[in-house]
Amino acid sequence: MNLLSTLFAGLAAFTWGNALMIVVGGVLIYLAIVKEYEPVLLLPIGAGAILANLPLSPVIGEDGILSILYKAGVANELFPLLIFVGIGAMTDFGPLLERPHMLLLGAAGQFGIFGTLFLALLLGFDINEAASIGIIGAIDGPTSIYVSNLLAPHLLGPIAVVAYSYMSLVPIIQPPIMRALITKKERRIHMPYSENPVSRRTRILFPILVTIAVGLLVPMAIPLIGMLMLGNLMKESGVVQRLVGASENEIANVVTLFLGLAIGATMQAQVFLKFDTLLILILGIFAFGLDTAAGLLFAKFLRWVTRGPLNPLIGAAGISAFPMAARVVQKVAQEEDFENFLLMHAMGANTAGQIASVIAGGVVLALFAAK
Amino acid sequence: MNLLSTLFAGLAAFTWGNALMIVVGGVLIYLAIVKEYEPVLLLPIGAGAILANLPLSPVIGEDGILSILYKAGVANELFPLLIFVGIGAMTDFGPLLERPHMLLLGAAGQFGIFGTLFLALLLGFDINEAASIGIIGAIDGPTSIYVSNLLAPHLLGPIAVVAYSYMSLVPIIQPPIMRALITKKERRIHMPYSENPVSRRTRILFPILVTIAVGLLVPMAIPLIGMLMLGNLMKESGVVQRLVGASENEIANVVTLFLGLAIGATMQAQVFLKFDTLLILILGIFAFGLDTAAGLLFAKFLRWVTRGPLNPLIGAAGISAFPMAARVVQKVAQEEDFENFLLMHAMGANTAGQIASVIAGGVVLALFAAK
Amino acid sequence: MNLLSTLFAGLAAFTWGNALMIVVGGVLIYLAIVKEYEPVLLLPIGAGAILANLPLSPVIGEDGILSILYKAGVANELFPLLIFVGIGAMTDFGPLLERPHMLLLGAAGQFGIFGTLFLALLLGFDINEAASIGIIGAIDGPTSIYVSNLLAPHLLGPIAVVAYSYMSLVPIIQPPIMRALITKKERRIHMPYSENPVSRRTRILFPILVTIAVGLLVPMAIPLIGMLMLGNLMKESGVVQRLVGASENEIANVVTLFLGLAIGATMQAQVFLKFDTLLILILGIFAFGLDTAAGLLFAKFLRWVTRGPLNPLIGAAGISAFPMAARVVQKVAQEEDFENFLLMHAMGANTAGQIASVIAGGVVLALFAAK
Amino acid sequence: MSDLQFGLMLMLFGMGLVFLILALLWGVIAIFQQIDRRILAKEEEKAQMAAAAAAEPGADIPPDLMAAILVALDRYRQEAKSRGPGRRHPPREIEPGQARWVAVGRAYQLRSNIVPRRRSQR
Amino acid sequence: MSDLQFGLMLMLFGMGLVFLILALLWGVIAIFQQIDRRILAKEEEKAQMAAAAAAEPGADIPPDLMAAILVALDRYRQEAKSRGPGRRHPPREIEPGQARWVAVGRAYQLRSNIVPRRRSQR
Amino acid sequence: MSDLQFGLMLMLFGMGLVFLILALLWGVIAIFQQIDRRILAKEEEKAQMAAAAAAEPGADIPPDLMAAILVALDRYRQEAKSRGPGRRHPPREIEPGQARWVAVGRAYQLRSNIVPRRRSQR
Ligand code: NA
Ligand code: NA
Ligand code: NA
Repeated sequence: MNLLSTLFAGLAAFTWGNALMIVVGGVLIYLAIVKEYEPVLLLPIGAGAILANLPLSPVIGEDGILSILYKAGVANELFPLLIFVGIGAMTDFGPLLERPHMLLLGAAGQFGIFGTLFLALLLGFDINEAASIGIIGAIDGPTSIYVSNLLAPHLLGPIAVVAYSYMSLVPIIQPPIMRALITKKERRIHMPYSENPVSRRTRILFPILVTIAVGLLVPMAIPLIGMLMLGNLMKESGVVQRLVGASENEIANVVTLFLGLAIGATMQAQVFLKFDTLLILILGIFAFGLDTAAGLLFAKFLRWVTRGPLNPLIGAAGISAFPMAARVVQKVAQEEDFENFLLMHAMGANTAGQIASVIAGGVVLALFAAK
Repeated sequence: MNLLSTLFAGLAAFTWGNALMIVVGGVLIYLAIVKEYEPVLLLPIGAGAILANLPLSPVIGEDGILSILYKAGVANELFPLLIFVGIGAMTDFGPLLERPHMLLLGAAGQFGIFGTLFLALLLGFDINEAASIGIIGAIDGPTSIYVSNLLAPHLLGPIAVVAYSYMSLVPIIQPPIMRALITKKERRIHMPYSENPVSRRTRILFPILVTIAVGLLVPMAIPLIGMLMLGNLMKESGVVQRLVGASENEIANVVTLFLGLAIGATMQAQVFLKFDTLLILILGIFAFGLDTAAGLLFAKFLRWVTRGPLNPLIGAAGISAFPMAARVVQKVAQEEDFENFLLMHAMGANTAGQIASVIAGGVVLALFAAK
Repeated sequence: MNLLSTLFAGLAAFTWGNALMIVVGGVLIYLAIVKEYEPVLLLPIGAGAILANLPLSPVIGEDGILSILYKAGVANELFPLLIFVGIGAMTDFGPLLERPHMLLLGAAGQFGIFGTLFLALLLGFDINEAASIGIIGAIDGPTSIYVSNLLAPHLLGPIAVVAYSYMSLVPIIQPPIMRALITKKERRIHMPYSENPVSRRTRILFPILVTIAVGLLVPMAIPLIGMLMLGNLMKESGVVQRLVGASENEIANVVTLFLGLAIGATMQAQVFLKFDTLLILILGIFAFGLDTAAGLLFAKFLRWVTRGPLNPLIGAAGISAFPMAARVVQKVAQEEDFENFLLMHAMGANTAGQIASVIAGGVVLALFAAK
Repeated sequence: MSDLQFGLMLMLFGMGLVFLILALLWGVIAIFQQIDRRILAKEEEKAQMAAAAAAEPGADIPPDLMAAILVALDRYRQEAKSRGPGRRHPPREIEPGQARWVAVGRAYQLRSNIVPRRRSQR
Repeated sequence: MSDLQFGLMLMLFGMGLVFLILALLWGVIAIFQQIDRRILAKEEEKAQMAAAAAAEPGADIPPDLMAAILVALDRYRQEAKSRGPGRRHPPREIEPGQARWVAVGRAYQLRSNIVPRRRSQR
Repeated sequence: MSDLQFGLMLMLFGMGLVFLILALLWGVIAIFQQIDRRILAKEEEKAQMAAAAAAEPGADIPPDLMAAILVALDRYRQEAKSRGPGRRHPPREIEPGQARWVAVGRAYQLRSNIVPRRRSQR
């Protein structure tokens, strides 16, 4: 009977690819719930992947809810930028303002972006794809989504998934590299700590001047750095608590849910199940490792140059991945000497990494625009 | 003078129909405020109706605020689906998971949909309209809005109003039917209650598997069931409290306000003031009654089949209308025997009814697609 | 090298105008943070101005975030109307309902709109521009934005900035005018105060009837007055606390942030840096002064007519600018007689001014439509 | 019509309309006030009658207690009087922001009318 | 196919499908319940064995303390029994709204089953 | 330009630009730090002068109280010293999330520098 066959068209249209992607969605949800890997993003991504891979699913049709969310905030970059306002409102640049030379460690921690980009090129990805894969090395979700969506939107799904999954793996990925590259003796170095006074004026002027300086040099970075610093300005101003609250909570939560679902919806079997995705998974790990190694080696170099009491471990915090990376630095330092506390220096490097990641994202886009 | 006549064009354009609809809006607001019938929806609907029926009202023009809200979330079904995420996040399927056979009572409680559909056909509505009117029998606001907006958007106004108004009337509509169909002796039946262990694993897997199972069988139900179950998954996961909070509060409240206003705006005199609207009012009551009767009779039948201690009153909770219907069951049971507590069983049937309503909505859409 | 020149195209494209506008943005942020002048709006406006004036800024490009926000809520008037719902939910019309004759003072306090309009015409602005500038005299942010965006959207930036900045200057602008126009003896008049009973029924019916009455007479005012009164109705109903909370907090905060950023983005150098902007700055002060003077003189006239105990100072509260204007009245009265308390009367006149401002906005639009 | 002419007309008509509409609203509210007062008057009458009815069986109250009650009542009445006439509607919930001003204002205002009156009594 | 025919078919197929799908879900949940029970049984077994192992070194407890513990344990067991069989999963967080109903229901329900049983014991 | 060439250039230019911009920001912040320090130094000078001026009239304090104040002051100074030099800006509000880490870090860090120093003193 014709009716029945149309009725169960769903079962008929079900492919092995869909089944596999539903399993992948389930794995993401498992990682979110059981392993607690960035659950606020991986759970919606997993759910989106399942909903998008059910056969004939209306959620990804013309007027499907996930398509609406995608158009409303992913295609036009609105959602990652709004999340940046919230991140800025939650970030305390105090430790960085006390030790601004940490900014250099943040710069070093972005090498993974460019190294991975080059490796991806060698592996046969075209230049746009390679840059998008490289940007996983920003180790910053919204930046990865922002840049890859502009350069290679068809890779958005795997890149976002890799970016957020690996970010939770920082405590597993970094320590071996740290132990391999930094000697025991170096790991035991104590760093004197004295709080430098940072006035409210400086805290307020910092986000404004960073926006202007970066904006003048790299216009392509204005949306990213501008929104991050807008959030921070609102927080430090102390006069717009209502807006800060809205950015941190209402906007951040709602947008995170919508963003996760919309990204999950890009993981449709016919797009996701490619050899490229596997390569991206591998290149993602590579990017994280290269970032860490570059940060550590540059910190070693800085120590050699300055001859001051600088524990090279804090270089690992320059990758961004706030605040996981800073905690990993503290943990590895304490393994050698329980009374060694590097957390504040690591925090400085960590927020430097965040700013550097955003700038690096803008630089990549600018170089492409100048191509 | 030409200026004055243009100026008071509003008064000139005022019709008796507008006046009547403003009175209807006032009645809805009265029901919301004084009778407290689903105020969070009836108050905005009433307000929307008044604003849309003021002559020459710009709120329903091309770029009018109510038109914007309608396009933003009603025309594309976004709002009812977002509300479903919140409902899912607030629903506890525990009582149902403890007694899964209650699902059958939920199925029986949907008979009103199909019975009313048939009656509406006999009364001369075309098949799309009839199905939209029938879906009032889902006794679930977002499902009614979702389905009727797809099949017969011109009836959205009266259907949504009827669905939400009658939902508050469940404590008045159900008891007479319950007393008429269930004997005193039956109403006195005690049901043994022992909590079955429901593991966290089951609670988490339940929404995922329901989505996949229903999605494979009835693709048209994916948006409805998927969003409901997404909300429930987030709640049961326990790791994304921020998203659960956003779904239950921020999203649910804002969307409810916008949805109510936009639906109210569909109640324009020239569309609403028809004989059909009166018929829908009557058919709505009929749908509620038929649902209740079918639930009760099926519970009687189940008792006869199982010969176990099953109080047929709980069949009335299968209609959904959570949690009013379950409370009505408990109240009617206590009239006969103050020490008879059926609430947990009724809760199981009640959440079963909610799932069944959504599935029934999807089935109706699927059968139409297969037509 | 071509790459470098493209790379630093930003620096090359930087103009003196941009630099000046960035300074203007900085001044707005300074006023917001240090002077605390309406910070929730001036800070985002300032930030938006800076972001929009960085050379080649992508935030104001086709798909730039500030363009998206502008299209999403400024171009279609959505944001100011949503803010009105929140304002309505926060307004207590009790003092006005106790003394409804205060409404006349609210009417008088709108004279600045029309006087400024006429002056702007004389200064060479076209009629649409003149009306938009006049509407600064509504001394009500959303109304100014709503009307000027419909009549002369190219002036939205300066008008919004002037409206919000001067509103914080009410305590500086008004007292000299009050002292000049009202004699010492008059300023010492005590006004007897007895609370008149206002029933809940009246409080609930008031917003509904105002909407209907104003809507019938001035259809163009329906969106403004309708949203204001919707918020008030929800508040007074007492049954939809969730929606009231969402209007006052979630919606108001998020929309305020977005509105501020989007308005700031209209302040691009080539549009803003004109002689007209300077004129608008001056005309804005004039509008505020004329409003105050008209309110005071009308209050004097009322006292002469009624021969009752009416302190003409309360006329200054009729301009709206809630609740600053009412506080200014109280302060100036206490300068003469510490035991003179006019606050409740001033509050009545103040909320009357708010309603009158909205009505005046609608009247201006209606007269334009009837042109 | 020239811009200036239209502007002049805007001014006259506009201001006139604004006054007209607000005067109309005044009328509407005034009607409501009347209705409110009548309903309240009736309710009060009922309340007084009920109080009177309830007062009668007070005959069998011991004189000590009666005295205490009378003193308390007197104190209450004085307080109520000092609160000014007409305060009847229940205190409303306080919202953040302007409602605080309304509350403060109400308190100030009442003081403002009491203080001078007391003075004149001395 | 006429509208009426299609309507009739909608009714039959629709109701049938709804029942079918819900029956299927019932089956799925039932399987889960079985798995849950088996896992719980195993966990309980382990817990009992652990308890037994832990109980052995209790020999050196002074008799007074032992007596007190035994009384407490007995009281606990009675209480546990009166709570009905199978209550094992931890109390879940309470959400506003319906969850309150679920909680109230659970409490009522348990009472409902205890009261008659006790009666019949008398 | 081939993809590989462009990639290589991206790497060199990109990394260079990132370093350049961040070095520039370092410079900007360093300037701010200098300004902050000068202003703070001036403020402190003023505070000390004010304190000195305020200290003079302390001559008429009874000796018992004086002793108590001196002990308290001494204790405070020791505490202040152990807190490390330069702590001057007021404690800032704590946000959820990372700010907690910053606070914990600050506490740890200070301990870290105190403990070894004390040791070397012994
Ligand atoms: Na990074
Ligand atoms: Na139902
Ligand atoms: Na005004």
